Amino acid sequence: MIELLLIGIKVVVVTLIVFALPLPLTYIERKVAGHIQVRLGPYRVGPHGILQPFADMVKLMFKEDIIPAKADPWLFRIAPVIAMVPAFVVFATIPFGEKVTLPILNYEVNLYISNMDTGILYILAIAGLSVYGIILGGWASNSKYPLLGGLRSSAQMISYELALSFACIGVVMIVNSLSLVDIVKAQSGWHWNILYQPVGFVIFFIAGLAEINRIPFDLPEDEGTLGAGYHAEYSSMRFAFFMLTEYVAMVSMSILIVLLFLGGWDGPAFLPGIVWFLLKVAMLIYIIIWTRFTYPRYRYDQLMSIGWKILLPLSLANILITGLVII
Amino acid sequence: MAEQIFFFVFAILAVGSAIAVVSLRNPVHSVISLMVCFLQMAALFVMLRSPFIAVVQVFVYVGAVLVLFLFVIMMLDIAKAGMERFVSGGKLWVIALLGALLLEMVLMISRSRLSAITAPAAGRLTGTVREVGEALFTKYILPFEVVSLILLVALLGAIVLGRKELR
Amino acid sequence: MNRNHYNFDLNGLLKKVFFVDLIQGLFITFHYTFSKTITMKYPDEETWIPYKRFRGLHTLNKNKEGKELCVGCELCQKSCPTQCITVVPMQDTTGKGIADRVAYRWEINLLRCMFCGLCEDACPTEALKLGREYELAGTSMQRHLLTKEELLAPQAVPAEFEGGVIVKARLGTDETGIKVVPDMSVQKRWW
Amino acid sequence: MVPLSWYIILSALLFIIGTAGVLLRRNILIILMSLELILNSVNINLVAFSYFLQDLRGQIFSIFVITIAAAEVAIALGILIALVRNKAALNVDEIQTMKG
Repeated sequence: MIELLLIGIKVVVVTLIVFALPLPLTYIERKVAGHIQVRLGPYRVGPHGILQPFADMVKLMFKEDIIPAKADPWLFRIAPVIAMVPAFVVFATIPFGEKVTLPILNYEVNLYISNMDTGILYILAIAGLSVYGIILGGWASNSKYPLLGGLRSSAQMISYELALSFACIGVVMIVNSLSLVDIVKAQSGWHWNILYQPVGFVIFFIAGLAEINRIPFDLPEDEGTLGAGYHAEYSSMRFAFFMLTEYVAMVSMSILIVLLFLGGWDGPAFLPGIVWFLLKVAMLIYIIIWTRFTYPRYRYDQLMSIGWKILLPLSLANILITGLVII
Repeated sequence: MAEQIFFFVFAILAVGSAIAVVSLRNPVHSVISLMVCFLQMAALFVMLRSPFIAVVQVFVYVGAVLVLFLFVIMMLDIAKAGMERFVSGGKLWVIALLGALLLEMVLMISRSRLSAITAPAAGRLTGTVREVGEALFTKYILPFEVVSLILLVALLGAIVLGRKELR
Repeated sequence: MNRNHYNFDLNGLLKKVFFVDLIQGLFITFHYTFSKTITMKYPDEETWIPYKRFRGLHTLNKNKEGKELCVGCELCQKSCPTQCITVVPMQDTTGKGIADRVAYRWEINLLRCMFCGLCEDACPTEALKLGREYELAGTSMQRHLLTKEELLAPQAVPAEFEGGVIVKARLGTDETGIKVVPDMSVQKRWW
Repeated sequence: MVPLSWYIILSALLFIIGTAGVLLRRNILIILMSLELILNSVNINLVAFSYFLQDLRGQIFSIFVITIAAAEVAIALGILIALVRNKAALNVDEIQTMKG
């Protein structure tokens, strides 16, 4: 009984944290963007603009919710939810650390909701579902730019999911397990997978950027050619759901990279594991934001040729070489 | 008991969405219902202690096959194809036949010895990836290779068919 | 024959493989992240004082003895392309002007004014100047119909001040609109 | 505990629905989806028997079924696109080229 209760508490806590994360992330992203472009970023709401995300949230809540007249009303309403659910469901199997003992109750708690036997496969499968929200949102809007955005993202996600999964396989071959906890345990003591799988890391990072629609691969929401892309017709909270999804996807992708390649919660002992974990994730999020404001966007044919002609053969070669080395 | 409740939830959702798949006019709505149906099936696979199959189901069917369907639907003009009248009067015998078939199947199942097979208390099989993988790569290596060959052929076929002009 | 075409560019290949150019780009943006920002914190903390040539809100000047320079000649009214200036002269012997003719009414409709500066050019006594006040937005019509008394009041930026600097400022808001009050004592150059 | 027959009945139901879709609908996309439904109903059978009889073969074969279904969809959609490009028809009754 107490186990069930504990799982319930963990689900609630993780969901709340993940729900709240986009607020600071939008602020950080805008601040970093500002400073990279020699601006200040948000400054007026609160000291150094720290209350800006709350102001944005309130604004989004009270905006009018517009459904275009020719849109498919049912799909238009359900698409943001379909987009958001997979982004949250992924966290069911993500471990944030090993065991901790609660200080007062003296009870050991696992820092994950479930340690699935099929951990990585589950995450990749669920993450693949997030494309539905984008495609359906684009299609249901019944407008040309969102439709093009949806088409682009479906082609992009199918292409890059291959490279992403193949990059994982190298890690799985080394560790001999699909469970994320096992993968992190196998990396303890500085045996980080990035040292053994540098090519896999680079492929995973690039394909991950494409998978979560970040620059330089944010073709589905290309402002220059598509006018915001698949969510061009969305407003108010439905638009906020799409934004939320993107930031949560960014967080989960950073967490995945940390777990697979950067040793998870492994680190020098003077800090607890969870702190190392959070530090690494924060660093990766910063790098993702940093790349966004450094590189220009790729053209669509370039995106496709990078995915199919470079990343996919490279990841296959990586699997081959890993297999040879292991044998 | 809890398991039965879950079974009923998943089964009713699966049957309902399956009916929606064949009865909705708009192919995009059909694809969404099919997605719901497949997800319920994945949940049933988890209940049957085979998580690997469940994940493969989500990965391959929901994550790839249905996205392909959506992609093709969006590339085609479905506006005129969507408005078809599909149960014409002449098709009533099909429904009658299918009903008879279903009745027969249910009768057979209820009168068979299936109820004698009870669920194993603590099974040998846990459905882990390790077990499935070992079986696939030792005992069933030949079918596995044949399937991979079929996939390769399908890949080539799809590329050839998808080209602009057939030479 | 140019055989350069067939040369194998090992250096370029290595650069591509190890993302040298991309990483260089990252370091450039990283450098900018911690460089000084050029944004002016405009309404809250800083404001921009324009150069002398700036054409902002009109001001009516007085001479050193405190006498009105305006002689009510109506030249500004005649020269105004949008006819936003109204001048009504009157005779005055009390000596508040430099001559015995002063403006009884001198009104301007800022909503029609386009700040072309022709009135300033037309003024024979240099009584009319276009000053450096540019925060002219307001919530009521009255704010834009300025009379002689309001224009005679000295502006926040003195006419002889060179301008072209950022000064500290404070955001003062009243019911008619937003006013940024500059503090001329603390100045810094642009950038 | 859920008895085996329930799973079998569910799979029979889904099978019948899928067959109905193939027989009643004329839209080629819906027919393809109904075929997927039929294949999946068989998968439920395989996995259910695999669990209740504690035999791995059911799971292995459902993996094969899924793989073949994916290959089939890829080919079928390729044919579909070629078909629509040449004839602009999504209704199976209008496609009679092979009839001569």
